[in-house]
Amino acid sequence: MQRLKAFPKAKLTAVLETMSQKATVWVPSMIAGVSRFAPYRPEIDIQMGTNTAISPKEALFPSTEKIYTFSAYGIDGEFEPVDPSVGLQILFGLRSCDMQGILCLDDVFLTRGYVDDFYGSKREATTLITLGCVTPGADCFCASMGVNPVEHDGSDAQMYDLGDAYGIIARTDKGETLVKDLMATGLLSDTDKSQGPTSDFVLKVDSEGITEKLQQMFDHPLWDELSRKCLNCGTCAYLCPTCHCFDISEKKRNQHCGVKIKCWDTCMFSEYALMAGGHNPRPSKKERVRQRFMHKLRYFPERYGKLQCTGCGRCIAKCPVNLEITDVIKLAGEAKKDG
Amino acid sequence: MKRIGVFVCHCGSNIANTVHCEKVAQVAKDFPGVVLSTDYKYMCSEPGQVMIQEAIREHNLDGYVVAACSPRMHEPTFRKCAARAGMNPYMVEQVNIREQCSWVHADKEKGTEKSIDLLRMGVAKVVKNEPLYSTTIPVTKRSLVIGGGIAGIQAALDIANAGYPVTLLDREHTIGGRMAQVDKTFPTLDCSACILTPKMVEAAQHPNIELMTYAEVEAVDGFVGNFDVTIRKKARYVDFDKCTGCGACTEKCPKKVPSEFEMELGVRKAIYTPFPQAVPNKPIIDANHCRYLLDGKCGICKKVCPTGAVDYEQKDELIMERFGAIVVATGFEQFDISAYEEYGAGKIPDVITGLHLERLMNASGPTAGKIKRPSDGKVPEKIVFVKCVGSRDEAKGRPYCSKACCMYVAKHATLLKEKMPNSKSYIFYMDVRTPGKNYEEFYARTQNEYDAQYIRGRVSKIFQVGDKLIVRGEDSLLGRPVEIEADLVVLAAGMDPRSDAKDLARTLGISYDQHGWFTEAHPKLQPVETHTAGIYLAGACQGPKDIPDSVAQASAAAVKAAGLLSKPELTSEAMTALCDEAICSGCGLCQSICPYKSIEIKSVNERYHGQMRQRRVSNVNQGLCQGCGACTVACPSGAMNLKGFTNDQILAEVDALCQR
Amino acid sequence: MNQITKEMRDLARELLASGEVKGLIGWTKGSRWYLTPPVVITQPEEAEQLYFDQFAVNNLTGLLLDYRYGDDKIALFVKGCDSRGIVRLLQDHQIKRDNVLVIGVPCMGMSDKKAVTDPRQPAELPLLDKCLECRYPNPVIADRLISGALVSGEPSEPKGLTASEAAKRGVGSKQADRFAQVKAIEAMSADEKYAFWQAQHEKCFRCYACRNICPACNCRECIFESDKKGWVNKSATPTDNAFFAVTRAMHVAGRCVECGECERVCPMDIPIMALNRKVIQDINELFGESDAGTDLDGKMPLGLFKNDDPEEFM
Amino acid sequence: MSAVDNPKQPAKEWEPNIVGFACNWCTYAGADLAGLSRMQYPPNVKLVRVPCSGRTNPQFVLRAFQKGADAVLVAGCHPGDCHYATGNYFTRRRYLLMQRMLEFMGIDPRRFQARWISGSEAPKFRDVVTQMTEEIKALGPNRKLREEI
Repeated sequence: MQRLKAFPKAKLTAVLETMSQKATVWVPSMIAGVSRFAPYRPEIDIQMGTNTAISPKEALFPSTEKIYTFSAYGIDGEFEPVDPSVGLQILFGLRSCDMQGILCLDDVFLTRGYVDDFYGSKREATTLITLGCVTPGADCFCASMGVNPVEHDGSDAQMYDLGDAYGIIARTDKGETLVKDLMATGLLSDTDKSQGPTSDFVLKVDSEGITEKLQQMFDHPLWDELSRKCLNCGTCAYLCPTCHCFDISEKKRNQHCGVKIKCWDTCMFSEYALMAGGHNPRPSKKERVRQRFMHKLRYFPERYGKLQCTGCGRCIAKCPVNLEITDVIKLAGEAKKDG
Repeated sequence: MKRIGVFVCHCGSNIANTVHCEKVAQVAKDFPGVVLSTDYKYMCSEPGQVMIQEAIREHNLDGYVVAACSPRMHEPTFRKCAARAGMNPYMVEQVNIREQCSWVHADKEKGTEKSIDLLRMGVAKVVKNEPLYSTTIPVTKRSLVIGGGIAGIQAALDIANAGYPVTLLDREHTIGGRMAQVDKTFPTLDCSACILTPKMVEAAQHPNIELMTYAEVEAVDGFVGNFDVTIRKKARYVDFDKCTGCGACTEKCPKKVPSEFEMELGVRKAIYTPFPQAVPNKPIIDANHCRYLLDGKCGICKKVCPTGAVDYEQKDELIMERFGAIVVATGFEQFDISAYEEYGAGKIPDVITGLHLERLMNASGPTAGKIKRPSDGKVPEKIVFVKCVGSRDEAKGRPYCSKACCMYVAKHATLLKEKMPNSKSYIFYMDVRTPGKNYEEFYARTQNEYDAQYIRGRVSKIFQVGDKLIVRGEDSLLGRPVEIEADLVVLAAGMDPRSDAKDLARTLGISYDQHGWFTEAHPKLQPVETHTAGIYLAGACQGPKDIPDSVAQASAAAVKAAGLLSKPELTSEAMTALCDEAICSGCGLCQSICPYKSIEIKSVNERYHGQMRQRRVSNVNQGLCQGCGACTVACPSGAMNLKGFTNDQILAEVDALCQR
Repeated sequence: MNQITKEMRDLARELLASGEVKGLIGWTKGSRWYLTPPVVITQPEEAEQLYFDQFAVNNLTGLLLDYRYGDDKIALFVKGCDSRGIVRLLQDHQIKRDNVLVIGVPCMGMSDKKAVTDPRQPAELPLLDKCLECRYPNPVIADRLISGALVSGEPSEPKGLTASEAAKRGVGSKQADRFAQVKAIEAMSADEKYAFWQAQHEKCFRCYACRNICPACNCRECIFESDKKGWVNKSATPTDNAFFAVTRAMHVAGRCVECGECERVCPMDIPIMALNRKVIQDINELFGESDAGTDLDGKMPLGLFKNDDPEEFM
Repeated sequence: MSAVDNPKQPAKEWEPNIVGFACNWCTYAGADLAGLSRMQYPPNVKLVRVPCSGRTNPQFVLRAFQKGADAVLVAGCHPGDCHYATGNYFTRRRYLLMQRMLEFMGIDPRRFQARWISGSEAPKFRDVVTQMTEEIKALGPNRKLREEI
């Protein structure tokens, strides 16, 4: 069993400096008043205390991404794909909930016979370093969703918060090379401390059997009551680490040339399910709100075997009308079958 | 993708001198949608147009762009050229590379480059053009004339003589209007009644004219060619079919009322005709003063009426009629002189207005033509006229000149001298305006032959001492104050718009200026039209004017109306606004912005996921819309679009111009 | 349980039981002490869920848009700032006057839940900026009033049951500098202004929460809904976001009722009200003081003109 | 391919590109009159013909800046002369606000101008175009609000 290495928290910038020689390091930081993951640069305002307000999926699945450029001068037109790969990058300070979120994205983009190389190339070039949580945020409930806040085995390296130092232990060979680089700089030293359990959660919910329960609740009146207050905005979807929907659009520079782009989309928007001819299978808020929670708690688990909500609490924190997924789970649990 | 042709014109050397036309045509070959791009010396010439038509047939073109002179010049030409070749005329765009490029940029390289940019803009727009069709609107071959004064009568006669039925409507119970109150007219000194009453009778008897007196316009809906006018026919309490106009009732009626027609210098009965030559010459009962209608007593007129025409039970009647055109000739009101306390107006009985004097001079007036002072009936020796009362006076809110007062004061001075040789008239004036034919000669005669003394200066105060009126003013030519002991003072009151002119304007949907005069479409080029298609103006309602101008405008308005009615149907502007009802949320932001009031909100029923529901949407009246596009910017959701200048066309043009 | 909540529940029960209204929109206690989100109830017994305190900040008028085509009558509670949203929707003809029953509520000023430090332990929190700068604490329109609320179409002092509490907490104390942020930005140089707005618009990821909560943004189909209309790109780049922000500010120009919800619900804390306030300040300066949504037959500044409007384009 | 629209060729020395929205009845006619009178002015302003200055949507101005215009001119009839009676009164109100909004966003006020130019004021059209071109030449290309592709 490898021994846990550690480095004093004061040395954090030094650690990040060494890492950023080889790759761009995404660190949780405060950018223009909003906490999000952003590429490291010396004067960046690092936020290691709580999880970020904006999920790290931006690093692997950016909100706007070019697919191919096209141009047509006269009759002959031509197009060139855009190389989606990015340089080596490190996602530093991921919490377990976001790591679990990335696993969900992996399922969607990498498994079941089609590999989305926009996501795949970035995922391949990324080293994931998770960090254990000491105190959960006001809206966190990852424990209730089967995620261990202290550590996550899916990452390349796991860090622990040891009070005045961070412990780090590699899990995969990507993690191995990283730890070796840090060892070379002499920043690391052995330690036998370990991170205690996370303190108590404010928000708890029993998500046991939620998928089976929802399988008989498609026409339950619960969805009517829940959806009435929803604004159908995209806040929850765009903050969520596991939401992966995107739309294909284009940006035309002029009549001759432009670029095809993929950009975030959400089932909450009315135009999302609008079909040719104007029919919309999800015309009102009820269908859209039901679709969102059914997908997260039933359709995704049925297809990939894991809940698509990792309990990060970001949607709870920013929802304008506090339509909380924990309430949905609680009410669905208590509801009688099909009303 | 549409198949587009590009034709670059040399315009002889006008363009070719400073633009490489071949190069421009060459570059245009690569623009998206262009299947043919050539240039030629004179595109607008016969061979040029034949070349276009052949290209249309040969290359099966959907639309084409001509890079030549200004579209303001030859757009109609190239549209007709397209139509002749079977192409919808609105699939053509013209790009201005002459007035706005070759003529103003000497540098041939830069000129060529700019022409390419402008042509790219033209192609970017034409690619998004859609075939447009002008719609047709039926025309109801009938005209309404509101206001039965000389202007209304003249307009009605002209339209009727053009063969179209006319309804001549007047609020009073007789036509004749303001002119009926006038005694003589300048500059010919014709007796006003003598030239007016024949016209009134002609109008009454004209087969095409339906007189509708003692009636008011309640509401006007619809639009050009199809105005639905709701008219309130006020209760007359006399059945005009039975009444023979014998006058027995008027004679016996005990109730005396100050006569509005006589400017309250004389009296009339409760059942009355305002003046002997009234048309229709049948009395009506004034409900506000008739003892029977007020408190159930009397009823003499019903008893004495030989034909039993009096009917106290009559009620107002609301009728709806459809008209193709409307001529508004509602005239003016005399300025209320009581605003001039410094002249004692309204307090001193012998300080009267021009119209009062007209009634005193009139043979059928209260004093049978003898000039008597309203206070004591004496014949005045010295008469003082004060001009510009209620005109050219910012302080009283009347900055404008009322145009006719100078002439009618000269007329009064002449007539007074004629009637009373030993009387003397003094006229205080700022300027004397004699703009008409023979006006200046008439004014000169007033001074020379009729001994009228014109004093240039303003009057500061008029007050009564004993039975004399002291008029204190100034003679600015001599530079000294003047005081005249007068027996009678006549204030040359100016013209005001009708007190309810603004309400009528709102009912009709036409605009008015800050005083209340109706606003013409263009002061110089469209004086008798309004911005609302199908509604025309005549006479003093559009602004102060004298009788000759009013009659001239009346005939002009008549021709406009007749011209409109002569068309089997109206073809509407093709490039009008159109509302996409699927997007429209019925917020009505567009409605308040439309200068032509051509947008109404209607409700549509639609099936939405199984249920029927009703929704408000905006609807543009294609007949009224002139295609200005203001509504498209007021509409946040982009539901309102302007055919021929749609949002995505203009966006495409902007993109093309910014291409770097 | 506070007086207002009690009166709310009684009135709601009575209205729903009598069938005068088919639904009622109010607030309910959320999952934590600092959350009082909206709730829509249809049965009299559901009135027990209603609750009102210093966290019932949501402007409920936007939710009326879901009932704009139905015929059943909906009741809703409005604070002073929310009530201007009702006038906005009525003037924009998006709700029928007799399909909505407006119940005015006195407001003690709403607290800023972003200032919560301990999610378990209730604590006194500072007022939201929009409440410190509030000029319309009393409803401008109401069919019913509870706990001493008073209708006032003019800027006024807080009235009703919570008047003293509101005054104590400083509701409307900063009215004077409601344009302070606008003035601060105007004072910057052109490049500083551009950098400031670029940083803000870089954050925006076009979730449209600001648009969906706004009572003035009541189009059936927004031009930002789809990119097929050619107006706008769906990409969330800084310039496209700036296009969205400026276009929305111009679309609600003269119609924004200054309820401040857009800025509150923005997940990225973009100062959206700075843009709206800039427009309001300019409209007041150029065309005369006017508060949108305070007078039912008030005119919209951009829907009319005066001959003597300021002239700068000669 | 003309040097202008194909990026593969090196761009020439920079020239300001100014998009103008001209109302068909007044400013466009004024521009034509300037042509008839053979006045000379720099070629940098290109006019988009619109039926009325009231048809110019502030979003077109934003679009022009987004697509790389260095300046935008909106020109129409003098208030009172509008062919459609009230079109330019609304233009005036809208663009008094839009002008301040653009400045608030950091755009140099000289890069957006609204002017009243009647059908007979050809010299005024020439002067406005000339003055605007010189000002923008001094200011240099506009990077602000420009779309990144």
